[in-house]
Amino acid sequence: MAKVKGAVVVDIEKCKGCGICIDDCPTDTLAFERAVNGKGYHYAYMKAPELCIGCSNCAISCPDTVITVYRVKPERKKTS
Amino acid sequence: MAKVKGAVVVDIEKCKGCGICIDDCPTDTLAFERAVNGKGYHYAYMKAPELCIGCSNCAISCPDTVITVYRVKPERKKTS
Amino acid sequence: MDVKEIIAKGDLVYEKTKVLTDKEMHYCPGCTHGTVHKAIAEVIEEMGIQEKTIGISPVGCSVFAYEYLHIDWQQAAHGRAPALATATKRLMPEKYVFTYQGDGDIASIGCAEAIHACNRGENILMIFINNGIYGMTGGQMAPTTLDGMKTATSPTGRTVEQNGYTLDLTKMIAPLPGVCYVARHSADTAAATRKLKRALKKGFENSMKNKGTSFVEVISTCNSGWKMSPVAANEWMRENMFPVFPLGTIKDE
Amino acid sequence: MDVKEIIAKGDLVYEKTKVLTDKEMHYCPGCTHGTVHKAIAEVIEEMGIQEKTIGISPVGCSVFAYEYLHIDWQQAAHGRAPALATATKRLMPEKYVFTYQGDGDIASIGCAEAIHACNRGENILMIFINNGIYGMTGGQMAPTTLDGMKTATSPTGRTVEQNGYTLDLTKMIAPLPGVCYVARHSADTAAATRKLKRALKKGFENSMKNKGTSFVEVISTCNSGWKMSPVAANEWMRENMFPVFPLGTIKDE
Amino acid sequence: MNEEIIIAGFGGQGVLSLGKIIAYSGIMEGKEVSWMPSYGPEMRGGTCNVTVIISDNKISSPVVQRVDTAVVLNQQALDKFEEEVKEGGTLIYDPNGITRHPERKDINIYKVDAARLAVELGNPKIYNMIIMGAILKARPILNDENVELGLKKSLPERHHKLIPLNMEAVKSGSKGVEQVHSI
Amino acid sequence: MNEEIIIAGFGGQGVLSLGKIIAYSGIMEGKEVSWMPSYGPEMRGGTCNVTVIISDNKISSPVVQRVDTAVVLNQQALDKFEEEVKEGGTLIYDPNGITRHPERKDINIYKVDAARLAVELGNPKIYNMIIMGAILKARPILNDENVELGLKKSLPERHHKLIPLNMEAVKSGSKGVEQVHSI
Amino acid sequence: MSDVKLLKGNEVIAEAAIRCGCDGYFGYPITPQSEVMETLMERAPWNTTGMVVLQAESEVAAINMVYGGACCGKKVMTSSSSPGVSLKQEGISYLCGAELPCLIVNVQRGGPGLGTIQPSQADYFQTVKGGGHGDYKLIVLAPNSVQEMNDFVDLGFELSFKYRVPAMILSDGMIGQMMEKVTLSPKKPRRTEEEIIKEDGDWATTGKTADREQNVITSLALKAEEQEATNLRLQAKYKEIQENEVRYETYKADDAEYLLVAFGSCSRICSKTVDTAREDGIKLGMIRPITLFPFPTKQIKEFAKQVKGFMTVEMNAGQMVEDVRLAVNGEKPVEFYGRFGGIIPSPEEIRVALEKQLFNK
Amino acid sequence: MSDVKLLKGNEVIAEAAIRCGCDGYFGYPITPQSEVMETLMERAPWNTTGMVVLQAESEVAAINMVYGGACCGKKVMTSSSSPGVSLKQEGISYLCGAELPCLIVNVQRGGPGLGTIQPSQADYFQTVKGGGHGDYKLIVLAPNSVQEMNDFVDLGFELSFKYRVPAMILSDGMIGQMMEKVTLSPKKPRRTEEEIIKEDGDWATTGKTADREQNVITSLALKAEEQEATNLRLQAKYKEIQENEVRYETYKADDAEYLLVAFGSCSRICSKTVDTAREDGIKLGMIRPITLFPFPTKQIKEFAKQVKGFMTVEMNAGQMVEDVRLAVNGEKPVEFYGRFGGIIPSPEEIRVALEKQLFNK
Ligand SMILES: Cc1ncc(C[n+]2csc(CCOP(=O)(O)OP(=O)(O)O)c2C)c(N)n1
Ligand SMILES: Cc1ncc(C[n+]2csc(CCOP(=O)(O)OP(=O)(O)O)c2C)c(N)n1
Ligand code: SF4
Ligand code: SF4
Ligand code: SF4
Ligand code: SF4
Ligand code: SF4
Ligand code: SF4
Ligand SMILES: [Mg+2]
Ligand SMILES: [Mg+2]
Repeated sequence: MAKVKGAVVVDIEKCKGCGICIDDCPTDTLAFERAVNGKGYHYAYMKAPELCIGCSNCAISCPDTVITVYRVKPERKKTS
Repeated sequence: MAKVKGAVVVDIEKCKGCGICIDDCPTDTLAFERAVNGKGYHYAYMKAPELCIGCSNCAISCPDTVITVYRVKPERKKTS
Repeated sequence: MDVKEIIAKGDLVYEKTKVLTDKEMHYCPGCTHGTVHKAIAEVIEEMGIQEKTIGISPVGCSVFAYEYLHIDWQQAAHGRAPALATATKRLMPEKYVFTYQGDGDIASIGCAEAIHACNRGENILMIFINNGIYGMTGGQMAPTTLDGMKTATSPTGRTVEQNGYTLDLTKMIAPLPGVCYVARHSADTAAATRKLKRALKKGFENSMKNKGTSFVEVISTCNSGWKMSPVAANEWMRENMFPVFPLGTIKDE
Repeated sequence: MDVKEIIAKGDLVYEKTKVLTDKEMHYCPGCTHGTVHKAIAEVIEEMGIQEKTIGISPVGCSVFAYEYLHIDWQQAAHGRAPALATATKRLMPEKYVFTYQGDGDIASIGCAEAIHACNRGENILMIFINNGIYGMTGGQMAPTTLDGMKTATSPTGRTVEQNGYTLDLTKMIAPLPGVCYVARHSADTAAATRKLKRALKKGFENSMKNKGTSFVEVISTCNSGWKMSPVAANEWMRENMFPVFPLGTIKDE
Repeated sequence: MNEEIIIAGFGGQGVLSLGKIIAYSGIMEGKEVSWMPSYGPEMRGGTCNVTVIISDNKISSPVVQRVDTAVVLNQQALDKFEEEVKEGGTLIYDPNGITRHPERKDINIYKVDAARLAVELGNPKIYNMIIMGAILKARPILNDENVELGLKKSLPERHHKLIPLNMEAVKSGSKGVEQVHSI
Repeated sequence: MNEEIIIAGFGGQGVLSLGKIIAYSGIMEGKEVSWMPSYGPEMRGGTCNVTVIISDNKISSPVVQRVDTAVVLNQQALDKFEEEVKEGGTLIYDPNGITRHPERKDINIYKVDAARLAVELGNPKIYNMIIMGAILKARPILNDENVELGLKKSLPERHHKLIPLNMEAVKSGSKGVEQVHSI
Repeated sequence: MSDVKLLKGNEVIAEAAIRCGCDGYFGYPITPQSEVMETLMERAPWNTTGMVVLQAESEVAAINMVYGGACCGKKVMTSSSSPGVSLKQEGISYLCGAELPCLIVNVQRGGPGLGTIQPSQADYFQTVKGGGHGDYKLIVLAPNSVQEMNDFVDLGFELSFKYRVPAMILSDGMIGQMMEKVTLSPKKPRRTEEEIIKEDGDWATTGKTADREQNVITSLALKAEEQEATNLRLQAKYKEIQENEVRYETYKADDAEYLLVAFGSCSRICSKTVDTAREDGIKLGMIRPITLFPFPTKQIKEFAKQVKGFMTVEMNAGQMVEDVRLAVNGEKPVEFYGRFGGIIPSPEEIRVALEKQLFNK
Repeated sequence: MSDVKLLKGNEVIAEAAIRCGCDGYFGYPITPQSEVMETLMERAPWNTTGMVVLQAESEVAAINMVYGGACCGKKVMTSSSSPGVSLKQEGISYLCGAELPCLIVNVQRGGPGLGTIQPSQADYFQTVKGGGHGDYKLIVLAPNSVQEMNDFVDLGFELSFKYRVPAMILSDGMIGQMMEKVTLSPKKPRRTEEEIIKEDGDWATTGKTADREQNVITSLALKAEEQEATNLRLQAKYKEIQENEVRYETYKADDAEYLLVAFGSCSRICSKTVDTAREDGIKLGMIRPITLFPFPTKQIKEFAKQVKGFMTVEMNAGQMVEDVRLAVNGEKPVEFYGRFGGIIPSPEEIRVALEKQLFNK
């Protein structure tokens, strides 16, 4: 079975750089960005986008709910 | 063994006629007096003094602690 | 040998302890408060701790406990006796400090203070007079009122739907690690009162051994509030309250 | 397929529920309050009860919960949320009523109100955020603070001698007959949060079935108060709090 | 007309409800009335009392220092309230259990052995209506019909069948009361 | 002399203790001082500020509407306090993370890249003493000895060994600060 | 005549609550007011009007239940007596801060502390000046008869909802315990949710329907500016209330040379003093503030032109007298006579005090 | 100079408590005064003086712990801020009724309700008139500097023990949170039981020894006569306090034509207004009541002869102004200027208010 592929969008300006999402991602997709956002936080970003499986863990565990998750299902992938 | 003999003194004016002592006497020594005291209560008295064994139950269970108990011990009785 | 002779010649085997004052108790005839006062007074006398005992009286019929027990007393606001006792014992650790509280006082308005004193393990003795009703204010429902029981604020009988469940505070606090000793007694008979005295004594002793909080509940009557004769109230209590609040030692550590 | 493509062409599988407002939460980075808010909001959305849900917020960091959850809210005095909820639910039985309280709020000052609401079996959901500290006021000790834990009012670590024992309120209320459902969860991972959501849902459902009080405790972090990074706080919680406050369903009747 | 009455006795003697019936009867006469109990912590068997005022005019205070009529039903009540009767006023008492009888010479004194009369009527519950009869005889300030109306008003519907018995008790009290001192 | 200073930045930047050191240094100069923090619910990373006043005279209010000197250490602080500097006053800022730089023309503006300097000195904890150095350069109201004394007073005994390092940081700040606008 | 009943003041509070469509009562027993809840429990209105009656675990819980009920736009109330009302102070301050309507009854007894259960008026300051924290006011109604115990329940709710300011009936053990003739109000149904919205606006927490924003009841404002805005709004309301809602009563005051000022129980005693003084040819009158806030300041000020002096009579150490002095502002002497701790002054002793403190001075 | 420290007002309360031999502190966290307990916990005086420090489960518990400790004749205290102090009102009334000495600190914040945590003076009425039930008074000290936060702890205890009336330090978030120079008091040891008896008499509940009768601390009197006796005793004490313990301060008042009246924080701001007005040749002065009860009524009355008018400046809607008006009794205008909800007025706006309300009128 083909692997699910996912992607997340972090609302950078709203991210507080707490790292909870990074910790909770099963695939180590995420990391802190070196740069800081307007609030001075090192926000989360997809360091290894290829690893994301779109499981939504990061989004669910993000206390500030600033992550949106997308996923391409295997069957869809086939068609594409 | 000779039976212990007892006697109680009820402070009549302080008795509230609740009947707890009467209920708790193991020998049915006590009863309510027909007459009332100054407060209007039928106070407790030794209706059957011969039955009293000086066990102090009445005195201990009296909520107002108005009973004093005396007892003659068997050996004493012998001497008398 | 007749009565007079026995009195004259016999041994005095029971008289009122000197720790009780000569004041006439204001309690209704047959009220359990009187018996428990006596039990406490006798324990204080037997332990020889009259000079070192501080009582904290509640708001409730026993608000006047200080009139009857000849020791130093603090009269607390409704429900707050455990707070007073906490400060008193901590500031004077060499003293025996006990609270004396009704069920309305300890289980309703003073629930938080009671639980927190127990949880802190204050080295005090808490005496809880559970007569299932608010005696002093004229017989209103208490948290400990039995289901179906009629009171001034449950005139057709307490219902779970409106008033919730009969609260067993003692069961609730017993598991707390701060509490070293929990016992439930009654004072309806001399035998029961003798047992109660042993429990109270243990409580006082624990408090000086810094073992934590000792908690003694006395299942009691309020014949006035229940609208029964004193003797009938005792019977009703044995029949109806003992099953809900079973007597015995619940914890002894 | 690269990220942009997935976003453009893929399915949206997770986005913020509309029951959460767009306001930026004032909570510290990584604070559990945010995650629990989300969980509640999602349950409300999934159950379709936004129009019928009334939240009661406490005094504590979550005093501003009303800024984030787009439902009607009452902001209670410190510790009194269960009293507000009692009246609200009894006056509007067709509504879903829940309280949201911190550990200082519910286990310290509001202990009596919490216990009595539970004992009456009010048909409400009580959510108890236990982060072992007073977050809002700057990290003072709570009744739930672990033994040895350093806080602003136990700077060298909480001691039993001075402060008594860590209070397990949930364990205390679970046996009450008025309480139908008691569960303890966390919100440190997505997995935990999913479980928490199921518990919250059950609580809401119970309240409409008039089964009594549902009580859901969330073992939480206060990384600010604990002076740790958010991730370290989660780890500390798992290592130190879970053993004292074990997760799981404690009662389900 | 302005009659200030105090009724005092044990809790169980129906003192408060007697006061209420008197007050209701006063209303039936078209008067202003007030009824003010002593209140305090519960104490069964303790003495309680009620002050009833019936007046042509608005009543200022429902409590008064001195009364026109005192109805005392036990020793404590007698000891306390004998003094509070105004000069020329009336004292009514039940001699049952009384060891020190009233001594004042400047008031009218009536005695009614209501406890005994109640036993005779076979119902201790109507004790207080016997007292009512005694009051009406000693101080005829209310007429009988209004008393019956007052009784009706103060009793719950389900007890209305007891009214005849009560009115009989009133009669018995009126008949049984005797004046032991008059000024 | 009457100098009103506000220092504002993130909680972790040592804003409050910097204020305290300045105030203590003022005391060492024999001045009256006051120190007033913004206070509120805990919010890590939130902006906090402290107002310090050093004066020859008794200080009436420890909070002021407008200040002589504003020291701003993040964007939020800059946005909020640039306006509050009195005409002719002084603004000192750390450009790190700043996207909108100060714009006023009627005040003296200084810039100190304290974050970088702290890294250079190998200790992020002395960040606030670098700022101290910048302040002393821009507004030489305190002399160095008194600052050292003030530092000593405000540090617990066990940290006194860190004083030389701190004073070095002060020097580095004084050296590193640059005036970007003068009136 | 058939509608006239003989009832205790406390009982009447309960009857009036049911009749005026009260939605909920939350209380805790305390003498001398326990009959309020007892009567409600006896009447069991939950079977008839649907009114909720609940014995709370404490006064603190009770006032916070009132807060919760008031948030829902419901007519909710509590009653207590002095020590119990002290415990409610935080809750009362919250109710005021959140601008919630409700009715609180204080059947005062003597204090301070546990004190005595006899009648007193010693909670005037607590009630009128603010026993809780912050700048707030209650609408305070002081009944002096059992009839007014009836009337002020409905009036209290009405004013409270009109201004969204809690109303307090400041009664005492005498009015609470005594029976008098009373004509009970006609029965009104409880309001439906729609009626509440129509009459009072859509501010209550009844569930955020799709057609409106969320409703939030709170008294919190972290920023001082916001809090000041709240305070200013409250003060403006209080001013409006002061202008529109003053209620008072005079007795033989038109030609009076001296004026007694008394509220509640004391005003009844004073009326007797007035009568006997008049019999002796003394031109004594009385003014009785019915609303203690808003206080009849203007009216008393007006009388200051006419009379030679005032004397307030209170069952306390002198509390309302301050408001009378503030009204009179030095224009005429304002004396005080009081009894304490549960003692009700007699008309005669008031007369003596008048002679000593006012007439012969 | 070596003894001068830079400390927060709240910290100083804690330091002063330890130094003056305080026996026990019982508190509950609340902003803006949590540093009091935090500092005590940091100092851990139980290891040095033996002082007990306990975080209570609530403000209600805390004040009742104070009650218990005070019963023992100990120097005990609590501190809180406005909402927390409201919760203490029943306890405070009990303390007064039982005539117990103790110290209560209120670091006020804006209300009503949860309000704001910014400084306020809106609890003047609650503190001075009586937030609890019954006729009672507290000895109220209003510090306007960190130094006075130190000084008034000892003074508060001293006065409180002297009269057996609870003392209150009425401070606010500004004084509590700010740091200033302070000279801490010299250290006094805690008193032994014998010293307590020697200094204060043998009334405390320390155990009924054979040589004395039982000691009972209560505020209960079922009979109205007994309660009245208690009230009369209290009133007599308050009179004595009013006569002997008034403390106030004037600033450039000797030749003043106008007088500002302000307490606590506001008095600091006003002193600046006085200075700038004087620069402009306006004869403005200030009187600062230091004790709010006893209030410097006589002194203000005296000034009424000298000045053209008064203005009180308060961080509330106008509370102390009533006591000033009662003192001035209409002789001169008494104006009020206030800010609310946590806003501290500026010297400039006070000047503007003076111009508008007083000078140009
Ligand atoms: C704050 C406060 N609330 C209520 C009361 C009235 N009150 C006096 S005693 C009491 C309850 C007494 O019941 P309980 O504690 O069971 O004692 P009992 O009289 O039954 O022994 C109440 C509610 C009060 N004095 N103070
Ligand atoms: C009556 C009262 N007492 C104290 C406070 C101060 N206070 C605000 S929040 C809080 C405790 C918060 O702790 P918790 O309930 O655990 O919530 P958290 O902030 O940790 O989520 C306290 C004591 C208050 N606002 N009101
Ligand atoms: S969706 Fe899952 S895999 Fe992708 S970043 Fe988030 S947690 Fe990691
Ligand atoms: S969990 Fe949320 S706030 Fe925290 S770092 Fe990740 S995206 Fe940012
Ligand atoms: S002493 Fe014992 S036997 Fe004698 S009367 Fe008392 S209970 Fe009965
Ligand atoms: S128990 Fe005591 S009070 Fe009761 S009847 Fe017996 S002697 Fe009398
Ligand atoms: S009312 Fe009840 S508890 Fe109180 S004295 Fe009477 S019987 Fe005892
Ligand atoms: S202080 Fe603690 S509980 Fe409060 S927002 Fe910060 S992390 Fe959360
Ligand atoms: Mg009871
Ligand atoms: Mg917490």
